[in-house]
Order: sequence, then structure tokens, then C-alpha cells
Amino acid sequence: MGFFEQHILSILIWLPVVGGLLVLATGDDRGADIARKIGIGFSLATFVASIPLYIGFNSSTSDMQFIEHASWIDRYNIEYFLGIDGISLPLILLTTFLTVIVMFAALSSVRERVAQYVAAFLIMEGLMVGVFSALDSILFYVFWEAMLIPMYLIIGIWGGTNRVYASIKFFLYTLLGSLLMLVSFIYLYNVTGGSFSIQSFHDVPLGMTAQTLIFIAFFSAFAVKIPMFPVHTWLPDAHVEAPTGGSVILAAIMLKMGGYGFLRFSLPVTPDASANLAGFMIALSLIAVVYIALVALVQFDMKKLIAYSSISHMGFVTLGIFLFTVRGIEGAMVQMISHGFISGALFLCVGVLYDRLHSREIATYGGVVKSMPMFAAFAVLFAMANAGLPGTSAFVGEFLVIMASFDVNAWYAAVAAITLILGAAYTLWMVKRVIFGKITNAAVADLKDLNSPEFLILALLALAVLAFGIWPDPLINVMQASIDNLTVLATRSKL
Amino acid sequence: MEAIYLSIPLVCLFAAIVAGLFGTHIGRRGAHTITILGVGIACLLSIYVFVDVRNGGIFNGAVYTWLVSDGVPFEIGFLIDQLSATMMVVVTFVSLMVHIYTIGYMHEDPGYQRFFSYISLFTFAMLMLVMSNNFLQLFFGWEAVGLVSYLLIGFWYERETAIFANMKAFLVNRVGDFGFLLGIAAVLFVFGTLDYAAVFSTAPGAADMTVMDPFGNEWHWMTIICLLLFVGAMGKSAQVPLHVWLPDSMEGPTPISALIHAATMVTAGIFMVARMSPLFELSETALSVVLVIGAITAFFMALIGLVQNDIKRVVAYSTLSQLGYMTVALGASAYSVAIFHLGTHAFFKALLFLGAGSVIIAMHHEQDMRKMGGLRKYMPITYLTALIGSLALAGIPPFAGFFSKDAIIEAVHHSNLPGAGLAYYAVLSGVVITAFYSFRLLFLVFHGKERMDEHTRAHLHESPRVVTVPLVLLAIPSIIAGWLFVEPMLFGEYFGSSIFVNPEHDTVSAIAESMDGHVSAWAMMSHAPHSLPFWLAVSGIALAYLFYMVAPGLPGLFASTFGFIYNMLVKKYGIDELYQAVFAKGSLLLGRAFWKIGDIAIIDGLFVNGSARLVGWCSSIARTVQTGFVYHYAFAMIVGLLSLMSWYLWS
Amino acid sequence: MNASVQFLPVLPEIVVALMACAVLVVDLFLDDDRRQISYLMCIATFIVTLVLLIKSVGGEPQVIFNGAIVIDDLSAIIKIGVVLSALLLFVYGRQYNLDRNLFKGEWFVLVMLGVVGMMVLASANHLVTLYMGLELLSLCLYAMIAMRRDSSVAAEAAMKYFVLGALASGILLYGMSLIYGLTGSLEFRAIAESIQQMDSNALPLTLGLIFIVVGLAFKLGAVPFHMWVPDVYDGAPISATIFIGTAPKLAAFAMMARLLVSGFGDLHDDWGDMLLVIAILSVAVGNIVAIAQTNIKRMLAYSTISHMGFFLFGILAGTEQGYGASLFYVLIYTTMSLGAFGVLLVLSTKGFEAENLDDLAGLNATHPGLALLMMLMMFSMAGVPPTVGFYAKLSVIQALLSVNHITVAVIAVLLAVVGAFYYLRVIKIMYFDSPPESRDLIPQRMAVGLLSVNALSVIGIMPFAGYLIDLCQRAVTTLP
Amino acid sequence: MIPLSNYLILGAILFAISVVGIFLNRKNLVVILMSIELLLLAANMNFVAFSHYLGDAAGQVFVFFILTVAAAESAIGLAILIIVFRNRMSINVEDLDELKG
Repeated sequence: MGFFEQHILSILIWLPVVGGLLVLATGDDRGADIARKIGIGFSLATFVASIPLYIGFNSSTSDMQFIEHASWIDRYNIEYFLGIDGISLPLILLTTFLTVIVMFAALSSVRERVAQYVAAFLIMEGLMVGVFSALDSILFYVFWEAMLIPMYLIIGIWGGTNRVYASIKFFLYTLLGSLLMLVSFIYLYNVTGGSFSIQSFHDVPLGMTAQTLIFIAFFSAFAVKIPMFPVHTWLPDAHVEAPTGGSVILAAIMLKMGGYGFLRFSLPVTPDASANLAGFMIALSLIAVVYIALVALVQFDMKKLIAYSSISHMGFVTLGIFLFTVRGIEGAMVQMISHGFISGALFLCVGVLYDRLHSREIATYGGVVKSMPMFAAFAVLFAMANAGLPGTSAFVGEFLVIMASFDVNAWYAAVAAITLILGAAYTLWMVKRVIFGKITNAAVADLKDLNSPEFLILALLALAVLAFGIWPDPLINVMQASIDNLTVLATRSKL
Repeated sequence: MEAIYLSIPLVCLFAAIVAGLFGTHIGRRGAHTITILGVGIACLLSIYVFVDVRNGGIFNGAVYTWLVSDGVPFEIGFLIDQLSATMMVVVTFVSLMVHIYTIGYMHEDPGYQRFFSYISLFTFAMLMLVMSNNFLQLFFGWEAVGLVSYLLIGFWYERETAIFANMKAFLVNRVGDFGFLLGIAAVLFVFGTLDYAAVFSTAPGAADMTVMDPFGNEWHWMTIICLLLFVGAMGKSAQVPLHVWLPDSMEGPTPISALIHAATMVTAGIFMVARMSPLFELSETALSVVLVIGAITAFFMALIGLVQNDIKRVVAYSTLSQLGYMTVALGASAYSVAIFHLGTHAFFKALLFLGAGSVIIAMHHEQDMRKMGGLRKYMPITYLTALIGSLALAGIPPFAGFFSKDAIIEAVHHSNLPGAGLAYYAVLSGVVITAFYSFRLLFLVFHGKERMDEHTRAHLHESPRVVTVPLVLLAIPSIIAGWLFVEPMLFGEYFGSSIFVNPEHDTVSAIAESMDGHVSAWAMMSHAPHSLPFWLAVSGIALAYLFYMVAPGLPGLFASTFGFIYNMLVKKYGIDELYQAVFAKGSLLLGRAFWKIGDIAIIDGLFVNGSARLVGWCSSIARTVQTGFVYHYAFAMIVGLLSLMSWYLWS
Repeated sequence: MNASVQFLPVLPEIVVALMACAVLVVDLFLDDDRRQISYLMCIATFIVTLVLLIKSVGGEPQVIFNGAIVIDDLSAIIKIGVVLSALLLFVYGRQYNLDRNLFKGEWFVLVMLGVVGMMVLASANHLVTLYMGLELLSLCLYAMIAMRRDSSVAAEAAMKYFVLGALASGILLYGMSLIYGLTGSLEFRAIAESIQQMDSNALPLTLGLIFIVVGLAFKLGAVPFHMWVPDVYDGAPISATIFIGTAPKLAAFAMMARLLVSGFGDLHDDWGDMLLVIAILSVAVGNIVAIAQTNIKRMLAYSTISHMGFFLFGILAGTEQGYGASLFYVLIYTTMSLGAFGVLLVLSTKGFEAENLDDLAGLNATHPGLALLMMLMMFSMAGVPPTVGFYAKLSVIQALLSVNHITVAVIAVLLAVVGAFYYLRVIKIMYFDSPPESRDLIPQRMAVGLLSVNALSVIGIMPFAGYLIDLCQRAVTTLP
Repeated sequence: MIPLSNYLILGAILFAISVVGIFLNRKNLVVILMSIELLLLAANMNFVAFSHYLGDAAGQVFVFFILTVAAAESAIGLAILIIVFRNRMSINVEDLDELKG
């Protein structure tokens, strides 16, 4: 094996980070074009470099692959330990893909401090790949937390009017959760007799009290991130205020880290506590599905609406995870990937409108289809996907989760399936008010349809959404073995 | 053969994509050429397949594996049997007619290419639905037709009513899908597979599986499954109480009303229940529910049709009512009759809608019947075909509707399920009403005084060839489809094994027995003058003649005499208002409460910002301790020292 | 034993002390234009001392001057830290001092003597040495704060610091006298030995310990002996604040570790509990009160208080790992403080003190480089990875958890979230707010260059954090 | 012979007086300086007493150091006092309250 094959994960992490630093060096806005080009170049390179992961991935085993191992902080046995399995692989590919999209989106939507913007996203890409590939809990934590920094700046610098409140709320909310997680990592380190390796956490026996406390700590980190009711209120604020690219990455990838965390940590490390508290988690998930959908219904701000819809969809993810069945977890995973595409696309759509009229208010628009037919077609497609229409990737996840929850308890499925109605209601109502109808605002009549970069990114996302909707098997196939293994880990007792 | 199966839907999809994505490049001509070509090929191939199936060419196989979850494969595949082949022919034929008709109807519309793309896409989706060999793909098609319906109802997106109607249609359908998806989940739970063949073959064994609900009642799984699936059918086939979307869907262009909201999509629910006959047969409770719901729909929706003035709405309520008839047939286990009626209804209802469309074109998009009249002499072809359609709808022999409707009524008559008696009277009285409103329409539009304004009258003329040819082509099956198919479909081996009927419920055989085995179209027709339904239909027509030709003052008199009933009918029993107030307003209210109170006041206000404020408050308090006076500082140190000391002294 | 052999280990101290005298003399003959010479002499002294110190790392631990001085890796690391920070703050503060008429021989001498005091503290193995080092340091600090004769706040700060400092050393001395009386010894090892032979629950001993702990806590600025910290940070000129806020914490660690661990190791149960209370209070008060501050120097003062709390967590764990963690923490803390105050120094111009939070508004727009450095410092202080502040927190929390102080750890991290708020606010002001109309800075290439190295090291150190932690851990092995 | 405890009590009393002198006095800074001297004296008292009773000279040596430091401390203290006075024309303890909060 060559250097590339051996260090592919490291390359995926550090290539964009180096790119980001390079972009920072281009300095002020006079270098904006160069910054954008470097950004696109590095993100494309990273995406291309991530393809061999999929090609070389052996989907028949649940073992970690593409492992990299190096000592780092010997005294605490903290290692630079990377590797992926079927759960992290799709998320990594999603990350590299969406960063390319965001870079293209930045072509037209960002005008000031371009270099810093591009740099923040590139660095964040590296960190996100790091989160999904770290097998040492402290390494994981480093990536996990470090990501807050660029995101904080993205929201704060390029955000909307209420950006300061939103960015600080975002940061503190997530920091609170993750610090408790850190405490449990260290606790586990002591229990395992000096190892921060995630796999050793999986194997260490734990008493019920310890498990419960650790579960709560993990919960506080992941539930905030994903986010679950009732710790979700940072998300609408952060989304609304973030610039388009920020919202995309936030919704499409950062939220998935919560789900990933549940899968990687909560379930296998504290199986008994998870099982004990599963009812509670499912209850919260179902509340999220219904309560948040209703809240989404009454939003005036497009971004806020999509943000709430994200929370509602993430309710499906947590529901699927805490069913403890293979199908439920498969559904949760597919839901995460699919939501990555769809929410990203929806935020980009809002971004397209925002770039033109500088308003996110639903009331500003109406009859957009008249002036922007191409855009409207995409918007309706993604809206339908958001409503979980079969044939789009969103359906796959919802379908699997509902099927799985019926197996566990039909009432769970019944409550979850309400999303079919409410999800369609809030999405289509927004579509009705924004895309269709008579043009009431003169500015809307003068809107220009998509330019070619915008068309390109939306088309790419549309393709992804449809492709995974029509043929999700390749996606599921990749994670099958890992999920089987995870279910085994999650259902055996550790007491 | 498999290539043919595959190419039937795909050719439509291809045409839709070309017309949709490259509409501006290929132009109007290109768009309609390619889509008509596509649907035409699909129609021909469907007929070929139909013939093949009649010769025993039944096929059941997967196209590809959608995904494998937890060891269970979910596949996309085709089940081509008598049932699906029949549906394919009906769908592609009506669709082809509508395609051709559209050239004339939409020729001034700027969204011409888009429209063709949509209806081709619809044909694709509908074909996928009927050809499916598993529940998953059924749901796919189910939702896809819903999507196209949504797009087409809102085709004129600048009309507020249209975009309201399409959202309403989608949402109400979603309520049905809610049940449908849960039904599918229940199937998967009970049978561990979603494949029709596998489910049906193991279904009898699962008939006795039960489950307890939280209130301690015992439920048969089969009842639960069937009821849930039927909820889906109720949504799509617009059964009470999920019927509210269908009349509003008339906001779409008329070809759509014909194709989607009369002939094909709305019958998907009927098709689905027929397809699930092996399951429904195992649950009398479910059948009973189906029967009652169908009867309610058939009767009460027909009543509303009496008072509508919009030409399309009359047809729409008649569709609702006829869907009720089909559902009643399903409930009476007369699946073959239901499908038979589905087929005949598809032809004559499409015909009526297209005829109405033809009138609307002539009237310059005026739809109010009170402003029409005497059109017979301006539009002879339209009139003639509409007459055929109306006769078929009213159930006058030898038109197609007679056979199917008569069979339904007979089947209900022979059914022993709870609610069958009620259903029987409902469908029986429905016959009068049906005949009345269809001829009311005919008289108001084509006969009597010419009530339109001068300008319109001056431009009245028969519609162009592209419009009339489909009318004629649809009129033919409206006449002959009945006596052509009634014998094989109902009493022969037409459906083979594709429909399963429990001998205990076999009402169709009971009809045959009641006719002493002399089952033929002629026998039915000759029996007609001795049967109640026929005379009811005739009396309906006669009444309509009386009301609208002889004594035009009578309707007004009745309306004022029975004001309460009249108003209730005009208001459609107030169901729309009720839903609007309870569900739409209710969820908005709930949403706002959750948002403002739950999210903003409690979670954010109290906990998030509250804790921030608490810390800030602590901070401002704590900083006042730092007074600036050095003796206070020293005092603090001494206090610290002394407290440490006393801590150790005491402990 | 040969006398020269005895003096060689303390050569760095001797060099600095002699050079302080030399500068004092030379400076008399320089006019203001040639003050540069004494400045360069100081720089050269520090560099030479650094070289000497670095060469001494890894040597055998030795106790000299009849047990008064101990020379080991711990002392070497501390001294390197002290001299290095003195060197940096010399460079950072050059322009600032020039602008404020503080660029004078006396100033240099005071810094150098203060450094000597800290070096003595780092090596002190005897109560007398400890006291002498402490007083040498303190007296220099009092004088430095008061150097701005025309500033009434500086005078006030100096007075307060002086009074409270003297009170604290009085308390410390009183404690020492009790310990002396009970153990009959002034040398740490001897004290430890006699404690071992005593009934460790003897109340008078605990009493003496309390006095000593209070004296030490004052030096660190831990609650409730912290009251001087905000006022002194605030009132002193920034070039003095940076001195007070950095190197002395290092020296305090050495003093604390040697006195408590080497001297009172057997009384860990007692002082551990005392420190626990003090530490939690410090973290709480520091973080909470900092939120209300609008003056960045005061804010950093409160932040220091909370950091000292975290730093105490390591020591109070009473394990070798804990001591190492504390050493690591205090080294990192010093680096961060140097960077943060360094940015303030660079931002201050003649007649303008960059000391209010608003003075940083929009820094990213006008000086993105400085803003980046300050941001790194803030994130590092908040303990956000990948900055090194995180590893520091990680290691002390690990130490806490290893002795099962789980609740304390949870409280500590919750308060850290509170703390993150005001660090974020600084970043918010720099990055999200709009800048003032003009912000003209004198280019200070040398200072900014070093500052960049200083600040970037908090992130650049990441791959090598392992080595640094290891170094700290090895250094504390000689303690018990 | 006077028992050790008497010396210690004296030391403690001196200590207490000086501490009280520091935080009770709100008028004159000079009094605080005097209290500080007294504080050091208390420690010295203890050292000498212990030294004597232990028969160990180290304590008395320490006292010499302390005395020296005390002298330096007073010098600096008075110098600061003068600066304070120059800036505010007052040596009132209560006037030193510009820095707070």
C-alpha cells in the first residue's frame, strides 16, 4: 500500500485544513477570487480523495478500516487513532460532497471577507471528517469541539441581524453538553485502566449507576447537537442567523454528529442505561416529531421553518436509534444522510432567494415561479423531498424508521407517521406562499432565475436526492455489517 | 416479455422527462408529439400485454432490489395479472385520449409543455402503481400520482383557489397515507415481507393473530391491517370523511379532472382494495367498514351533486358518489364488480369530464350552468357524447354503467355483512339521485333557454377535432364496454387468481345463482325492466325533465321549501368549514402555542435565557462585594482564615 | 565539598542578580536616548540565563546550601518559564513603556530582581529561602505598580497590593513560626520527617498549615484571598500587569508544590480539603464575576482567579499526575496570559490604554492578525480544543477524576461554560462589532513577531502536547 | 521560667491586634503600616520563643531576615504612601476606592 492508501483519512482531514490556512494567507478582499478558487480546488480535491474510501471499503465486515495509529500524548495514552466503519463512511462522503457544494455556493453569495469565509469552511470540513473518523475519544473530542470555533465565527461574522445572540447561544449550548461528555470520557479512561480508545470503552463493564450518569452526559452532548426536544432552541436561532453556507453545513452535517455520537458512544458504551432510558428517548423523539412540526407550521421565516423541520426530522433519527433494531438504526442512518442533502438543498434555495431580495420572510415572496421557473422546479422537488415523498431519499429513512418502530410498538409508529401529514403541511404551505400564487411584490417580478453555479449545485443535490430515493441499496449495503455489529453491542448487557 | 413490461411505464417517464426538462427546446409540437407517442406506445403495449395475460401470460418478478434491510429485501417489481393488465389498459387508454384532447384544450396555455410532461409523468406513476408486485412500490406509485395530482391541480399557480386546492388535496391524501403506511408497517410486522405473493399465501395462516389495544380489547391483526390500508384508500379514492379534496381539485384544468380525478388516480384506492382481496376477505369487520363508508359516500355525495351549479363540480360529486359505489362493491366482496365499475366509470366519466371541458372551451371558460343552455345545436358531437355519458352514468341499459351499477346493487343485496342493509338502501336511492343530477346537467347545459351573454353566444361553435375525437373514442367503450365484459369479468374466469373471494362472502356467485346461472349481458338487460334500479333511474331522469324542462320554477320552490336541507347541501354539510376550523386552524393555534409558549417563553425564556440572566444577576451581585475598600479586602481574608480554622476546630 | 561546585547550580540566579546591579549602575550614566543600552543588557542577560537554564535540564537533582536550595528539573522548568516570560514582556512592553515614561533603568532592575526572587522561590527548599524569594518578588512588584507616579489608580493599586500582600506574608510567617515550633525545623524534608513521626491530627499543626495555605492562596489570588487581584490588574500599567499576571504564578506553583507536597505531604488530607473549597470558590467567583466586567484587564483578572482554581484542582488531587497536570496548567496559563496582555500592550498607544472591552471593537477588520492572536488566546483560556488550553483543562480534570471527585469535576465544567461566555464576548467584540473610525498603531515588528510565536504556540503545540505533558510529569517526580 | 505558652499567647495577641488594626482602621494609612510591623513582630515573637525552647538557633536567624525585610517593606510602603498622597492629597483609607467592582 502506498502512502496515499495508508493515510487517506489523515489526508482527508488535513488537506482542507491546510487549504484553509492557505486561503487565510490570501488576506483581504482583493484576493477574493483567488480565495474562492483555492476553496473550490481544495474542496474538490478532498472530495476526489474521499472516493477511494468508498471504492476500497469492505462492506462485509464491521471492523474498522483505513486505520491509522500513532502515539500522541503517551502519558494519558491518547492516540492519533483513525479508522472508519460503515457508519462513518457515508457521513464522511456526505461531508466532502457538501463542502464542495458550499464552496460553489459561496461564489455568488458571499461578498465580504471571502478569504476568512472560505478558510472557515475548509477548516471545518477537515474537522468534521476528523469527528467521523476519530477512534480515540479525546481526538474525537478535539475535532468535535474545535468545530465550534469556525461555526461560531461563520454565524457571527456573516450572519444576520441577531447573529451575536445566535452565535453565542449556539456555542454555549453545545459547549455545555460536550464538556459533560468530556468528563465521562475521562471517567471511562479511569475505568478502563488508562485507555481513551473508543473500542475499549465499548468493552469495559460498567455498573448501572455509572452507565446512567454517563448516558446522561452523552445525552447532553449529543441531544444538544442533533438536537432533540427540549434542547433544540439553539438551532432555529443559529440557522436563521447563519449565512447560507453555514446553515447548510450546520443542518447537513453538524446535526448528524449528534446521531453519530449516539451510535458510536451512547448505545455501545452504555447499553443497559440506553435500554432503560429508551422509552424516555423515544418519547422525546416523538415529541420532537409532532411538537416541532406544529411549531414549524407557524413560522414566518423560511429559514426558521426549515430549521424546525430539521429538528422534526432529527426526531426520526433518534427514534430509529433508540428502537435498538437493525432496521431502526438503518433508517436513522439513511435519514441522516438524506436530510443532509435535503436540508442543505433547502437552505441553498432560501439562500438563492435571500441573495436576490435580502429577505427570508415568507410574506415577501409569492409567485416566484413566474419569474424563476427553474428555481421553482428545484424548490418544489426539495420541498417534496422534505415532506418525505417516495422516490426521494427522505422517504427511505422515514419508511424504515416507521417500519421499525411498528415492530417495537405500533403506537410509536402511529405518532411518528403523523409527520406524513404535518411535514407535508408546513412544507407545502411554505411552497404555496413563496413559490406559487400571484406576484404581490414588484421586486419578485424582477427576480433573475438561477445562474449556472446555482443551477449546478442544486442539480447535483437533486440528483443525489433522487438517486438515493430510487436506489438506496448501495447506501444501506455499506453500513449493513456495522449496524449488525452495533446492534449486537447495544443489546448485550454490560453490568 | 419483461422488457415490454418495463418499457410500458418507462416510455411514459422518458417522454415526461424530455417534455419537462427540454420543453423549451422541443417546443409545443415536440412536447405533445413525444408524450402522445410515449403514451400511445404504452397503450398499445398494454393491450398486447392484456391479450397475453388473457392467454395465461401471468408474470411476477422483481426488477431490482430497492434495499435490503435487516435481511428483508424490498424490491421494485411487477405483478402482471388480469387485474393489473385491465388497469393498465384502462389507464393508458384514457390517458392517451386525454393527451390528444389536451392539444385542443390547452393550446393557448403558456404552460403547454409542462402540462404534457405532468400527464405523462402521471401515466408513469399510475402504471407503476398498478403493475406493482409489492406494497412498497404500491406506495411509491400512490404517492407519485399524488404528487402529480398536486402539481396539476395547482397548474394555474396564480389562482389562489387552485393553489389552495392542491395543497388541500395533498394534505388530505396524506391523512390517508398515514393510515396506509401504518398498514404497510403492520403487514411487514405480521408477515415479514411486503411481497404480495408471499403475503397473500401466508395470510390465511395469520388470520387468527390478535393483539390487545391499551383498553383491553382484542383485535385481529388482519382487521387492523385492512382498516389501516383502507384509510389509505379512503384518502386516494375520496371516501367520506376524506372526500373534501376531490371537489376542490376541479380547480385544475379539465383534462386533469378527467384523467386523474375521475378515471384513474382516484380509483387507485379501489384497485388497491381489490388487490388486497386475500387480506380483506379475512376480516369481516374491515369489509363491513368498507361497505358502510362506501354507502355513505355514494349517497351523501350524490345529494350534494343535486345543488351544484358549476358544471365540473356536478361531475366531481358524481365521481365521489360513483367511487362510493365501487367501495360498496368492495365491501360486499364483489371485487370484480368494483373493478368492472371502475373500468366503465373510467370511460364514461372521462367522457363526461372531457365533454364538460369541451363546453367550457366553447363558453370561454365559463363553468356556471346557469349561464348556459341550448348548446345542443351549437355542439352536436359534444351533446351526443355527453348524452351517452349521462345515460351510462344513470345506469340505463345497454350503456356500460348499467351493468356495473346493477351488479353492485345486486351484490350488496346479497351481502350478509353488518351494514349491508343500510348500504343497499343507500345505493338504491343513489340511483335516483344520480340519474337526476346527470340529466339536470344535460338539460341545463344543452337544452332549454340560451342564458349566456351575447358575446359568448356569437362565438359558440363545436370544438376542434382533437377534442371531439377523444370524445367519440371514449363514447364507444361507454356504450359497449358493459355488455362486452360483464359476463367474463363478473361471472367468468376473467380475473383468475388475481382476486380472491371467500366463498362465504361470494355475493357475485349469489347474483349468478339468483339469475339461475343465466348470466349474460342479454339476460341482465332483459331482466332490467323487472328490477327496481332501472325504474329508479328512469324516474330520476323523468324528474329531472320535470324540474328543468317542464316546470323550471320547481327547483326554486323546493329550495325555499326545504331551505335547511338545501343549505346543508350547498354547504356540503359544512364539512369543509369544520375541517378548516378544527384541523387547519387548530394546528396553527397549537403550533403557535407551542412556539410562543413552549419554545420562546418556557425553554428559551425560562431555562436558556433565564439561566443566563441568573448568572448575570449573580455576577452583578457578586461584584458589589468588591467594594474597593482595602479594609473590606483584609476583612475577607481574615474571614477566610477564620472559617478555615473553625472548620477544622469543629470537625 | 568544594565551594565552586556549590555555586555553579545557582549560576543563573547569580547572573541575573549581578546584571541587575550592573544595569542599575550603567543606567546612571545613560541619557534617555541611549536607554536602549540597558534594555539590551537585560535582554542579553535573559538570553544567557535561558541558555544556562536549558542546559541544566535533565541533570541530577541536588540539594545545596545545607538544604536551603534544591536544583532539579522542576526548578529548571519554572525558571525557564519565568525568564522567558520576563524576556517576552520586556519586548512586548517596550513601546508601551516608552510612551509612558516607564522605559527606565529602575524598571529594568525591578523586573530583573523580581525574576531573581522567583528563581529563588522556584528552588526554595527552606522556609527562609522561600520567604526571601517571596519578599524579593513582592517588593519589586509593589514598586513597579507604583512607578507611574502621576497615576492615582496605580498608586491606589500599589497601596492595596502592598497592604494586603504584607498582611498575607504576615499570616504566612505566623504559620511558619508555628510549624517551626512544632517540628523544630525550617527545611522542608526535615519538616516532612518530623511530621511523619507525629500524630498527624495534632491541631496546632493543622493551625499552622491553615496559616500557610492562606498565605499561599493569597499569592495565587484564590477566593476568598483574591480581592487584590482585580484592583491591582486594573490599576497597574499594563506592562506591570502582564508581569504580575504571568511569571509569579509559575513561581507560586513551585512554592506551593514544594511546601505542601515536599513539606506537608503527610497532611494531604487536610490541605487537600482546604484547597478544594478554595478552588471551587475561585472557579465560581472568577467565572461569574468576570461576566459583569467591562474592563478587559479586570475581566482577565477574574479569569485568572478562575484559572487558579483549576490549577489548584491538580495539586489538591495529591497524586503525582495531579502535580504534573498543575504544572502543565500553569505553564499554559502563563503562555496564554502573556499573549492576551501582549495584544493589549501592542494595542495601547501614547495616551490611550487599550483596557476596555470596547477598545477591541472590530479588531478583525482593522488588524486581522492581532484579532486572530487574541481569539486564539480567548479560546485557549476557555479551554476549547484544539488550543492547548484544552489539554491543560483535560489534565487537571483527569487528575480530579482519578481521585473520584466527580461532582467537583462536573461543577467545574459547568462553570467553565459560564466562563466561556465572557471569552466569547471578547471575540464577538473583535469579530462581529464594527471598528472605531481610526486605530493607528505604531508598527512594532519585534513585539508582534514574538507575540505571534507566543500566541500561535497555543495551537501549534498540539502535536507535541504529549512531550510537554511528559516533561511536566517527569519534573514533579522529585516532589514527594 | 516563663512557659512557652505565655510567649505564644503574646504572639497571638500581637497578631490579633495587628489584624484588627488593618481592617478596623478606616482613616490613616500610616496606622496600617504600623499594624503590618506589628504583624511581623508577632511572627518574630513566636520564632524567638520557639528557637529558645527548641534550643535551635535557626529560628533566630530567620528573625534577622524578617527584620531586614520588614525594613525594606516599610520603606516601600512609605514610598507608595507618598505617591498616594501626591495624587490625592489624602492618606485616608476610605479614599482609596477608585478601583472596585
